[in-house]
Amino acid sequence: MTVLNERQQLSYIAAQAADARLNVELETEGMTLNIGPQHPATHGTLRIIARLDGEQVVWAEPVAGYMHRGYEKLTEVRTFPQVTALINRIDWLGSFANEVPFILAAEQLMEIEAPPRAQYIRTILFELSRIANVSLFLGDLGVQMGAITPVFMAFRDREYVLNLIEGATGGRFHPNFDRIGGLKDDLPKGWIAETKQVMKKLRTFCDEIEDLLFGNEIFQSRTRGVGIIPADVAKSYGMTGANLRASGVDWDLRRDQKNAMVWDQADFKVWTHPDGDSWARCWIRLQETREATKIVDQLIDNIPAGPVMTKVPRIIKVPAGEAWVSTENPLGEMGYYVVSKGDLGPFRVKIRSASFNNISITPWVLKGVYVPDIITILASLYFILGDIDR
Amino acid sequence: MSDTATGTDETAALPGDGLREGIVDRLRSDLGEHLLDTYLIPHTDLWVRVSAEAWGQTAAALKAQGFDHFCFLSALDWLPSPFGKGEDDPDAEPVAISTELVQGYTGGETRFQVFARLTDIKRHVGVTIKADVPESMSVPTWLPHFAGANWHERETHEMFGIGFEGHPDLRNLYLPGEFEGFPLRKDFPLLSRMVKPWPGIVDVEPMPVAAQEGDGES
Amino acid sequence: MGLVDRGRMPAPLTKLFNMGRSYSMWVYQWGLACCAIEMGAAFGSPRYDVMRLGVIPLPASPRQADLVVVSGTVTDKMAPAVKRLYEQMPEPKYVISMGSCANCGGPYWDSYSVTKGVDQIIPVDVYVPGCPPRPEALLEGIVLLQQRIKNEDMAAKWRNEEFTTLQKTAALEKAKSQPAPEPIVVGGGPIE
Amino acid sequence: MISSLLAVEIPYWGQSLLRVLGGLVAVLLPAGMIVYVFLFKMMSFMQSRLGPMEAGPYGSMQLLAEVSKWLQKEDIIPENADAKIFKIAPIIVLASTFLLVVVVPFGPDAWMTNFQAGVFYALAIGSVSVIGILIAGYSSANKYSYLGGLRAAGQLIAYELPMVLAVVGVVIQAGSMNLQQIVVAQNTQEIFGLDWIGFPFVLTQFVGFLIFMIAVQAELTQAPFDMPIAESELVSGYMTEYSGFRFLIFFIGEFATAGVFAFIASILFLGGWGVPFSWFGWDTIDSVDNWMNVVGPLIMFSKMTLLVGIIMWVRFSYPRFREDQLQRFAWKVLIPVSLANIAVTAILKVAV
Repeated sequence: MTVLNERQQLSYIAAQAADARLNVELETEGMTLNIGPQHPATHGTLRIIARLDGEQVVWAEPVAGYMHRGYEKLTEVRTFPQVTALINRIDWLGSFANEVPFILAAEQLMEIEAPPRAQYIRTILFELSRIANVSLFLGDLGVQMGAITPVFMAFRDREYVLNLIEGATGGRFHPNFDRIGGLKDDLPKGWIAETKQVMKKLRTFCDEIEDLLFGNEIFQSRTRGVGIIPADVAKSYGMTGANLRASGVDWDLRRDQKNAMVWDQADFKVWTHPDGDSWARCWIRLQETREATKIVDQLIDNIPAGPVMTKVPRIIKVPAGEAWVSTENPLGEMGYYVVSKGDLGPFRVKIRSASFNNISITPWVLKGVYVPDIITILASLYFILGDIDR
Repeated sequence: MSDTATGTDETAALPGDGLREGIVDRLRSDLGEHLLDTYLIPHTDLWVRVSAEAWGQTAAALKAQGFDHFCFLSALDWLPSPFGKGEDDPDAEPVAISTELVQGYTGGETRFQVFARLTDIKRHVGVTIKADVPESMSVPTWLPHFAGANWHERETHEMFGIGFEGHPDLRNLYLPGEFEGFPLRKDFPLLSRMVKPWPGIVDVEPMPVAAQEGDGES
Repeated sequence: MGLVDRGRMPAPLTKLFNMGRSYSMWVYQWGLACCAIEMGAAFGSPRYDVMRLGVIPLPASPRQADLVVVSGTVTDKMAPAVKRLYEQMPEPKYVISMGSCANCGGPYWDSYSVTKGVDQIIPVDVYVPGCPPRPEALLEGIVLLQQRIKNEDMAAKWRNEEFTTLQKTAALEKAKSQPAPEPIVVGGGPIE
Repeated sequence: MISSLLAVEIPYWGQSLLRVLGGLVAVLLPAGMIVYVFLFKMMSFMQSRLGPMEAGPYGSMQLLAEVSKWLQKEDIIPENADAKIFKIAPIIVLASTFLLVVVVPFGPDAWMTNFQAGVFYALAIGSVSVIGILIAGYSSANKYSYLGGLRAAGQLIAYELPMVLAVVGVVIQAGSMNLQQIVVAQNTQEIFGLDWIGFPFVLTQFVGFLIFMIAVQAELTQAPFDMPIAESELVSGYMTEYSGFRFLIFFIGEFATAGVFAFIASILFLGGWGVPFSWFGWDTIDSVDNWMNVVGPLIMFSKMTLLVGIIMWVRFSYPRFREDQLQRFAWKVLIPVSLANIAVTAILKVAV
């Protein structure tokens, strides 16, 4: 496989931009194409207005807000336990992962910590929700490029993970399982053995996808060298997660940040890729799914015994203060800035969602690409509308 | 496969407080008296408050220090909500709500504060920067320093009505064009809660009477 | 207009045509939020496989759709687009509202930007409750809709009347065709 | 030519009627079969699903339900559309399919017309559907349709050329442009001394066969060449605004054309309706027994099913190219290779 070096990347980008400029100067009559709000490709309700010259994009602008549900305002009128039920629905594919940073922030303000068993189970469920999230992305990639079959494989194998989450939490989609100070419940019997089997299945699924989709020449030619984002631009736009690591920045909050989770007990690799193109972003996510299955396998054998809940008062009042906690969610860094004034509910919650920053780069990266590349670039950036609009 | 993979198992050394104090010291030497206040929780986090004029300058100074990853930018409204939660029994006596402004960490003087967070990826440390929003309801934009501030400033403008000098394009990001008001201000009422009192904790509702066998069509 | 849109047809033929429509429903997936994924599981997952029922999730354009599944939160900004999509679909068209948000606003009942119920904008045939509903629930909604279509009186639909079942129309016809019974007058005639 | 069909004298009008009916069957039967067997069932099995099961046993009545449904739908013509052209476009597409099947022989006497320049005619008529697609895209007053129509035009023109060039090899080998003669040529000669397999041109013209099938894939706008109707990019391209029975016509046309092109491919490369004549001691077309008029169509049908199966298999497994990659593939790979194929064939034909 070829890896683009930095100079190649920059010259490619310069050429793209020059093309786009040239076409404006030549003044051919352009066309404005409105993609969305509902379009088969935008998995959700993102709208993109693109000014075209032939099939080339002169400029493009995403219009968000079709899924804006006002989370930040609604959290202000809910109590702390009620907020978790709501924020499950921000990134609806990896729901459990949404709860964790908020709970951690509340725990940080209350100066308590969940017992070790709860921390292990939290981390396992967190990684399971990452698998549930990213496996759908891997299948969906094919659909965006016209291959309809991979998505069925993704849905098939994702069901196993959803079954696990349902078995442990009772909720297939939105578990609302985290409590301030621990977890709602312990794991059911037989769950651990089943999890190991499912992780094996998921690794097979990753191999299949790598074989069938990533090994496909058409897929490679559609993604390689398309939508290159250099590292400094990615950082300046605040991109996180696999999108940032695909640009060669080695930054993973699971490894680089200390909080009350047990990722440091597992041995995993943080993958980066120097290219920064669509291919790199997809490939990183594939590897991350594999790593997540490995993390689950390692942690599940070492779950310590003990309670899953510390002592917390029946009516939770969080002391006044401010806390910022973020974790490495499936889509990238998701953080909650919680301001409490000692009431039953938070005074203000700023939700920093990953997709919002990741997708704000689109006007920059879509300049000069072809119409079909809009779809592949958007697919590889991987956003979820609830995560953009909140 | 020549795709490189870095990363090791060793957890990077946790930043001690010497690191955060060093950041504050350097920022103080860059900004001088514009650095108004700092707040530090050991081994956890760092807050600084700067004056509104130095808002843009702070971004440049921190970026020069290595804080080149833009995390978020938003605003805080310190006014206690005049409506409470809006779900109370309408017949009950209205509870007197204090309108005193109590700012959080690093203090402040005004009702609105903008705050943002930057991360230093190399040193694994983040900093939250706050600034009071003056009467003119406008602070300098961060766009020249961080391209990602674009959407965040648009969002803040839409939600709080805070302007950003130098931002070319403060259109609404989320709400439809005819929307009035700034939803995240504390004095923006949630009308659904105003008109519908919360029923309190209800017991399980009785099942509907199974008397609808009559309409046997379909 | 379609080939059979005006006038009346004999009931058996209507039934046959209804059956055709109920077994061939091309569905436009109006995926909005969380429910879109469960809808995707119902349509795209081998475990649920809605194509068994004759619901074909192929069309990408509303012009070719018979059924739209509105799944997820409808916001005020989105509402005009929902309305417009419904208008773009050719008659006869059906709507399934999936999930609490589309039914009534769900957990966002107090939000400033959410439309509380898609039925404020477009007529809904089947409501599927849940947050989000399991794919099985959506399948049941589709089966119920198929039953509804099988019993639909299309003539009434083309006359822009509200939903009428074949049985109801038949009952009305019967009531019309039977002459009012003669009043019985005591002693007025021979009693058999 | 031969007025006897199944050894029964049929008057001229009866033959004409039979041929019209035969043409209808030859277009609609494969279309229905392809939709049910491949689009519904094979796709579902590939995706570990079942496909339609409720309408009739194993969903076998699904097609009837589909057709009756489409006929009941409202026929929308967009306000800004060029209504006359909008209405006529699907008919052009389907008509080109019917015109195409006219030259296809299904047996020694079971042909609709026996052209001397049949290959030439087939390739010419095969590109008429582009006009239908182009005007459908133009007249819909929809930007997606417009882009789809333009893409279709560019793509179909680009792939018409390798298709023609691939067929030239066959024509050189058979020494005739008459499709019936091409069938006879494949079944009377022999290859490698194995007289029991006849001489299907796929053995000597394998490169041509590959190029022809790739070009057919592109002509039919199936993945990986389905840019004109790319669902995830252009919604459904030129078909976006069509509803009701007009969409049904497009839908039938899409799959009927697949069937007819598979018929032509099976004639050009797989020996068509014939069996090697030496099996039954025939030596010319006139000596072929009459029962071949019944068995021939069945053989054709099975070969068509095989080829369409390959087309659909590729369709359901591959992602699609980008527009510029597709053009590059046609002009830089397929056309040079097919030209080289012609040169080699011609040299060998003269030399051997």
